[in-house]
Amino acid sequence: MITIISNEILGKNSTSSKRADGRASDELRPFKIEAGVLQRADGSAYLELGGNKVIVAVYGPRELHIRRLMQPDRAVLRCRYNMAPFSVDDRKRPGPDRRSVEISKITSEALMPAVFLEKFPRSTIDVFIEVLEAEGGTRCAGITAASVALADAGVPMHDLVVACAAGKSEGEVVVDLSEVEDKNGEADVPVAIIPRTGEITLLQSDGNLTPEEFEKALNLAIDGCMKLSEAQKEAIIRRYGD
Amino acid sequence: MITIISNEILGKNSTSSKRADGRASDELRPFKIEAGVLQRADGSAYLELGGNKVIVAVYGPRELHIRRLMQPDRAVLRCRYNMAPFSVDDRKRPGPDRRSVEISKITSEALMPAVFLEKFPRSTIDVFIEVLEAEGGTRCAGITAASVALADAGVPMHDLVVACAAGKSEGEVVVDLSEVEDKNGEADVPVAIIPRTGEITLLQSDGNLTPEEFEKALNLAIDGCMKLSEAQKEAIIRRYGD
Amino acid sequence: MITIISNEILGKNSTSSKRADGRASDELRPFKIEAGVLQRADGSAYLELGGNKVIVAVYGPRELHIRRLMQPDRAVLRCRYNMAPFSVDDRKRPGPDRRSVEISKITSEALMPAVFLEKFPRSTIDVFIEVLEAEGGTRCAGITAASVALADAGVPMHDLVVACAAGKSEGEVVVDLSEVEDKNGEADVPVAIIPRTGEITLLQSDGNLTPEEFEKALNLAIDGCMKLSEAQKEAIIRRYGD
Amino acid sequence: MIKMGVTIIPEIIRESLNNLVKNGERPDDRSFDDYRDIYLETGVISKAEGSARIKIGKTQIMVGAKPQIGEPFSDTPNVGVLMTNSELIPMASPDFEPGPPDERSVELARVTDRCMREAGVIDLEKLCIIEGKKVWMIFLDLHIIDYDGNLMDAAVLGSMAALMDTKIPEAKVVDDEVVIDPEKKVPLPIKEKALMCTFAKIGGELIVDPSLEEEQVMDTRISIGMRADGSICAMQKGGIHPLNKDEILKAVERTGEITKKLMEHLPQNNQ
Amino acid sequence: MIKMGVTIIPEIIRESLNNLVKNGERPDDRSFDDYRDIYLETGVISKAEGSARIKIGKTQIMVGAKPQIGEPFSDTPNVGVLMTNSELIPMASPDFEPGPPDERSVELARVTDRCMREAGVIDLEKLCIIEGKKVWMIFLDLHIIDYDGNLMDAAVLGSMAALMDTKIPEAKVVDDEVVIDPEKKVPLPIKEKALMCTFAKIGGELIVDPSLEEEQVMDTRISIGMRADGSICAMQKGGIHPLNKDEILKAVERTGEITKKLMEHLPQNNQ
Amino acid sequence: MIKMGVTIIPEIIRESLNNLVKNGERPDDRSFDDYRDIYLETGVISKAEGSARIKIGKTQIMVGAKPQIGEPFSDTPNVGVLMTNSELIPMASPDFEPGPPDERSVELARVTDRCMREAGVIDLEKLCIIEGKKVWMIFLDLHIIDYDGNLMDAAVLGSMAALMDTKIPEAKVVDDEVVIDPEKKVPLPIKEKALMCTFAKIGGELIVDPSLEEEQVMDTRISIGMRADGSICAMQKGGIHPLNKDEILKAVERTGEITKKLMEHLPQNNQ
Repeated sequence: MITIISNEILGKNSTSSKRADGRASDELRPFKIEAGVLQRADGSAYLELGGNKVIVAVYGPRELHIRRLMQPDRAVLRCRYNMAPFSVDDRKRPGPDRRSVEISKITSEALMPAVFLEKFPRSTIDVFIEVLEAEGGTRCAGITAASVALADAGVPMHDLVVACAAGKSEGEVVVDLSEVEDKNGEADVPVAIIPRTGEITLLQSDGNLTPEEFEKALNLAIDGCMKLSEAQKEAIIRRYGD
Repeated sequence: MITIISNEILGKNSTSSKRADGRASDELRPFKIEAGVLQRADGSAYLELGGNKVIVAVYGPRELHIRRLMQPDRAVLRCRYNMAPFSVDDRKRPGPDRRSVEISKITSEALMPAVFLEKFPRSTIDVFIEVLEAEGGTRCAGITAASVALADAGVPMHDLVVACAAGKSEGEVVVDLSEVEDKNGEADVPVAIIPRTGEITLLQSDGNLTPEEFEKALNLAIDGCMKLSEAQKEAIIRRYGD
Repeated sequence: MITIISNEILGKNSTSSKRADGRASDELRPFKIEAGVLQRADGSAYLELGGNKVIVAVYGPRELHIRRLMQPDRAVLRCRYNMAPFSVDDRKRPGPDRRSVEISKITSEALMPAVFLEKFPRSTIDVFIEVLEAEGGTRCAGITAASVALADAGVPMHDLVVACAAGKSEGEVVVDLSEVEDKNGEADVPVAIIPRTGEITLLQSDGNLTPEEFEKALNLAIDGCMKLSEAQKEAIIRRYGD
Repeated sequence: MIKMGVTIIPEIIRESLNNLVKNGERPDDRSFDDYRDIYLETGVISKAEGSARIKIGKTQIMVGAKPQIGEPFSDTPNVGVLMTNSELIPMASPDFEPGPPDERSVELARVTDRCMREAGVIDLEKLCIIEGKKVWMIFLDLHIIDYDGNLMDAAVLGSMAALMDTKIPEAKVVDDEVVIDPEKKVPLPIKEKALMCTFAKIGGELIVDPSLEEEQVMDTRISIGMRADGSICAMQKGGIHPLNKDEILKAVERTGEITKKLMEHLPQNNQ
Repeated sequence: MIKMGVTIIPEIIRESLNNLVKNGERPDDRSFDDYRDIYLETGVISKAEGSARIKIGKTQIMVGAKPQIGEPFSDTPNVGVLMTNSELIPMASPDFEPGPPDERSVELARVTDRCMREAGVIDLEKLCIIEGKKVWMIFLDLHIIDYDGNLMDAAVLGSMAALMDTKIPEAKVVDDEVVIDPEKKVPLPIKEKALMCTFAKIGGELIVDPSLEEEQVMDTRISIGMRADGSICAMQKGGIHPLNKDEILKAVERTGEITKKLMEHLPQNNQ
Repeated sequence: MIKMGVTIIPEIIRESLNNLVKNGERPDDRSFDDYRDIYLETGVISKAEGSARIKIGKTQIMVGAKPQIGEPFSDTPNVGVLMTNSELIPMASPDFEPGPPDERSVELARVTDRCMREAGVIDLEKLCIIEGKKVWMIFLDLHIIDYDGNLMDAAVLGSMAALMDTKIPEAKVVDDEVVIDPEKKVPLPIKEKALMCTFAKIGGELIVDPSLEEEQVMDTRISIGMRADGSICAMQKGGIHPLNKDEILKAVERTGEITKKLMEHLPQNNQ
């Protein structure tokens, strides 16, 4: 038997906020986005959001070797979301698990509406998302970074899809749950949008919310998306100029 | 350590029979067969035999995509025998195991002699056998149901292959061993035949039998096959008329 | 808990040598090589070296079915090094592991320089090395036997690659470490050469050696290779005459 | 869905279905909020501690629940475990292939699992036998045997019914050892009821319970899990077209009404 | 067999072999009840606690037995375990491919295993060390290195010999712990002897010990496992053609005679 | 390397690079014994008990070390365990594919592991908690994110730095149970330092730290692991062309000088 002396509760409530790290209910964790961080990939991006560190590589549009996946009238967009073994507290065994299979699926569905896939029939665009460090909200971080990497690769898009979650923690609906908030939280609602139209390309809800709370969470997540959207554009501008 | 309080012995011997469930030595468990139970499959059948519940779907003849399996002068007939995780006392892990691989092989060998495979070169006929509940004798139940599903799919055949086991339990040679009889039994002899010719297309023997006992078991199994053969035909007639 | 009473140390030092089995520092274990030991394979060889028993089959040059591996201007040479489950003290689970994957790779790299691969474009030469019993030095034994099997298959070669290890055990640099010497040893240096030119086609070093010790080990291993090279030629002559 | 397998839908069918729905109709004459016929039977597999056969139209799933004693997760030492697995077996559709679960199968199992778990359907704390050491694990297996669209709702309805049907053996602790009495069975402690309602977007409209025919031409899909008290316990958007916020909020509203009716198909009491 | 791999047999060869057998002859001049030359050697692998090299004609198998301490199955707490595994390694035939065991390999291992187990070859109760907790598991590994037909009989003959050759370390129980003394070895408790006899049907006749050449044209195959006392302990039909009852019963009769002779190849005593 | 994936190098490039090197030059103007720019940062992943980001030129690897309590190997009951794993993730190169580690990845991990282990970098005996029962296992994961040649040297340099950065929780034994205090962390006991130096043979010359461009035309490769005291702790030849003895011995000699400089990139002290 191995006993682990439990840590003290991480972070303390500030007086002005119920949140463990003192953020306001509509406040994102600190973030930064950088485009063009890898050499071999056709496009790449790096994103930090709170303790999350995510790197994305894009290859393509390139030839698709698996005939059975090929689409005669458009490119396929394949995503692989993967966590590094050292990205979490207990080492993650390498290779895909059920969680990463699901996230890979919904990530590619979230990105596809924004990409002009019909320009590249019979080809593939591959998006590789590596979570180097995970602290709650990695699927949204991956989508946000992936859009920047797609732009960096020169893939033609209507707009940069951006993602952010909101949820309920300690009874309050708040944006961008941290790992601590998520673990003890009552609900989590990851959302991805096309900022120009406000259309939603990814939506999940995990936990219990009244319809009113859900609407509030959805609005907070969309607001969060808009803030991150600015940072995406700045990252592109920093790399390529205005 | 987990201790399980053992169940009382299931069933009691009747005065007229040594068998746990009171059957005569040449008596089958109650059974019913139904054709055409699924919508998507080209053909299907459902069979209950004692506590066994087996469902079979047939797809084909259809195009075979795996070139290396293709036969230039005939169809291949592929079987997949599979047990649902909840079909047995201790949950079965999903996916094929060595037992199901062997049963799939001998099942396809048992069915093939009756099918006009040469009518469909380069194609495949796929037989999917799902054991929803297992109570001894599922491989025979699967074969018997598979023939009905093949007929329901309109696959041309010489005859409907039918299968039944006999074995030795409590020192007596009897037909159609139940799970309890099989577990404590001395031998089990699954047999499949082409009723019209009496030819044997599947034969195994597991356990110890003198040659005389084996012959008796073989005869009992063939008799059992003939009874089930009637029920197969009735199932087809109920579905399609005489 | 299972306690295993430990064996007495295997073998006793002779007075004339520090080595457990009394060999001189440049002395190989007893060995024998035989060509043409299997019927189905195009070429085969059997080698014993101390307690090692290795059998090798060669198939090819033959058609390569995996298009992605095909080379337009030469044959590929694929090796599969495999240990039989009963070849080691604790039963080895069947199938490749990381060790056998690495050894298969370096074995094929060790053999390739000697083979006229360019004579057989788009084809494959397959070398299957089975370790029936392992007692230290199986990768070298496999390479030495593989060359004989390649010759037995009539594959045209510049020369027969031959392999032998040297290492450091009980502070002394010695050739051809036995299992006991290897387990308690300080270093192991497997080497494969093309005898005619002395060129080195496989080289690894595992353990700590000063550069001087390494040079000594390299020389001892090359000397060992030359001795085994004679036995390779004799095996071919025994089979095919001079 | 991304992988549609071998089935390719001609553009003409897509168009005609779109127009049909734009005119307020559906291929099988249902209204937008109507489910197909639902058939639900529990206790169908004697060897399973809980089971259900669910049909929604021609879609058919066998659900089995089996308890097993195992170790709790280290971060929840006094809580039992629900494990949901689904198999899109090749029996159910020409597009399903043998092999390990693909992404559709994984998504189905995980969404069903979240819907049950987050709703608090099972009182998992009551499944703890020895804190930190032994808990009941409930394996819920979804065996898809006929696929004619809307697996999500069928999976959740069948799972809910199978769990309500489940009886587990009594487990006592004697001298720090677990003693199981298979003769004495107690119902699984059911705390909440939750179901799922799926909408497909076709011709600009959201229609409930899409058949396979409708799924094949739909732009996108949204599945909403709801508890008997009207709270949202799960949601999953699928498909490669976007939805706007109003569509989502309206779907949530409609789900409230639809779920109430859907609940009537469940057995009245967990016995 | 179903998967014949890449080898395709021209019709003319099939016909000529059929005619040969109809005339009472075989390609290598054997009579219908004759085995090819049998070579059997035990103790060939020092690291294996039991081993055998078996050749029937040009077919060659290495068999190794290794004991390991493990837990008994929960329904047989006082009984040891026999685990049989076979590998049709690509060394043995151009038709065998690397990778996990295919259906032929699985069938070979399972039939061999049943033949040994149902015959009661090993007194498995003597392999119990602590009831319900620790028993000896005997791993029997069949390494097929040269394939020229009739693997079944070679596998069973080699397995029987390897088990008779096996010595396992003495295991004592001291203070509820298992103590193994690798210096003291005792022979595996052998209770019965059983072998297998395989017939191929060609040209309407059943011929024993088919070579690869004969297997490639045979209609069907029947393998019969028999104990020294003449009882049938295993049977397996293979191939896609039927057999009739008389053929089977005659094969059983012939197996009685043939097995007696085959038994002579086994070592006289389990030492 | 054997599997070059999709990249095919035209003969003309091969020739021109060969000639360049024969004239004492390299494509990026380095001398034969020069590394590309090295960037090394430790402590980059807060969740990993030790981590490093290493760049050699454009090649980039993230290395993470994570401790875990496990059982020792039965033949070394009082010694901790180092487990090295590498993933050539498809992010790093168009030639890398998803899936289980291929032979290149396995070789990289195993050579790195041997270099660390044989050099005695970690004092593994200090990682024993309860002899024969509980030891620390250190999982070293190499995550290759950008591949521009010479993974071996980058992997070893990054691993050495990550291990020097690693702090593991204090593990005490109270009443035969292991008690871990995650608040108290102690540095991993580092005993030795070792690095690796790789040469590619091009145009008859051995050049250090080959870039991808150079690797693609090289005849062969030799990697030499060396401790701070100048002893050789690992060596691995790769590629399908031979080397002669003098080339190898000269490479060993050059490695002595080069490794000294390379060591300067490591953090001064293991804190």
